[in-house]
Amino acid sequence: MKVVVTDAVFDPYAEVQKYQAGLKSGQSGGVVSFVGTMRDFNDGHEVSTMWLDHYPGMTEKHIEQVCEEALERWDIIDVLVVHRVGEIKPDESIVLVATWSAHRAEAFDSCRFVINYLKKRAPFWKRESTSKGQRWVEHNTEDAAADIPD
Amino acid sequence: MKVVVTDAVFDPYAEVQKYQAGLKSGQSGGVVSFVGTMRDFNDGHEVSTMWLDHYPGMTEKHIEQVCEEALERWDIIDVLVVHRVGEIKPDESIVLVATWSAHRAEAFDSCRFVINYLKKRAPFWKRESTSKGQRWVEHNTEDAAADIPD
Amino acid sequence: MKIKVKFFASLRDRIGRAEESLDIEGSSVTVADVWSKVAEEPIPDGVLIAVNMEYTDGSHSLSEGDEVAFFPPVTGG
Amino acid sequence: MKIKVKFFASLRDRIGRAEESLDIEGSSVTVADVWSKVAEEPIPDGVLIAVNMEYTDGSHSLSEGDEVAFFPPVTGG
Repeated sequence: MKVVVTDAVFDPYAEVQKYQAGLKSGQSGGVVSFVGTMRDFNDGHEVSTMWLDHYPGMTEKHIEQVCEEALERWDIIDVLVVHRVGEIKPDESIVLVATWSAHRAEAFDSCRFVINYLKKRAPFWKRESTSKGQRWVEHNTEDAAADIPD
Repeated sequence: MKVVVTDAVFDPYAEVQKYQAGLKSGQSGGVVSFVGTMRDFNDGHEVSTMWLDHYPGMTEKHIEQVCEEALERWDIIDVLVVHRVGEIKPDESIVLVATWSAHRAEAFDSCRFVINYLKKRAPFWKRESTSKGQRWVEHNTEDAAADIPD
Repeated sequence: MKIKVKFFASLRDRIGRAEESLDIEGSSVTVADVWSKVAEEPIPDGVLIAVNMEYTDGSHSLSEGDEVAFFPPVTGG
Repeated sequence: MKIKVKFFASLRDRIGRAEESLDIEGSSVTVADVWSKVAEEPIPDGVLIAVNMEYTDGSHSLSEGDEVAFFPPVTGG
């Protein structure tokens, strides 16, 4: 398990490959990854940059808790999370979640669980700079949609 | 939509990034990818290489049909599939499915649909070389598990 | 009626060839008729059939130039 | 009792500072008591509370050296 919170631009797929190179070879079968990217529109406003605030220490702790829960709940080999903080520009990656498993269904379910619960529990806050000025995002647009698998 | 069936080793994440570079920027939000990798064990036997047979023409056609169904059924921006054929060695990528969407749940559901139905419908056949000789794989081990989302 | 027949994977090994071209007498020819020209036994359980690259079954009526394929359950991905 | 208090995101802007250290009289101090030292109004609806980086609520009893954080709903990922 590896959790990284970073203020540097990161290449999600380079991270997946680098981490996978350290896993025992020939064992995994499948990896499911989710990469969330900064969009240049939100609620109809053009967004030029975003600032992602976090609570150092608590943020990492809660992402790790979600990953540990996934490792207990599903038959998966490993999980990797990388999350940006600080100033983010359109098309930059915000978050990567990757899960490795011998079983495709377990990889899908656990990856989805980690991104969904990370979004609910890990302390991050988005502030967008739009043509109308800066504003804190009050809620994630997808929170209303009950897309949490159980 | 892009579907590639190839007998050359491919880098799944380079394919995702190359294809994504051609998509309209700032629009996607999220991409879910599944990468299936050749394992070195199956049913308790060590597997040194695998031969993946296919039906040129029909294979591509049926993967494309599955992708078109996903594009109709979910609110997704695009889908990419790359599938190896021919001789494959342990740790090489067999299949990549990537789906782009503004909505996380749609990206997960559609990616899972494409890999599940591709495995059911697209004509590919695995022949493994093990210490006991060569044998055709009779069924995918996960087919029994009803992991098809509806 | 000229029909192209293809076999894949374990079925190709069993039949001993990858494909053949048949010229069958008569205007009403089914997939099952084609199979009876290439093998002694009936179509084995689980064998899949495609005509012109679409899945079908043994009762499918063929037309001049059709391509018929027989193969075992698929195991891709 | 020495308590460290932190504010994040829109709540930090509203309170006007990122953190402060309080020294509160008495042996029984709750999170709600801490809030009443830093703001006039009651804890706004939807504000989340963490003590020592674990989620909790206003009734939580504090100990010497605890870190209390107040913040709006999270919007990561």
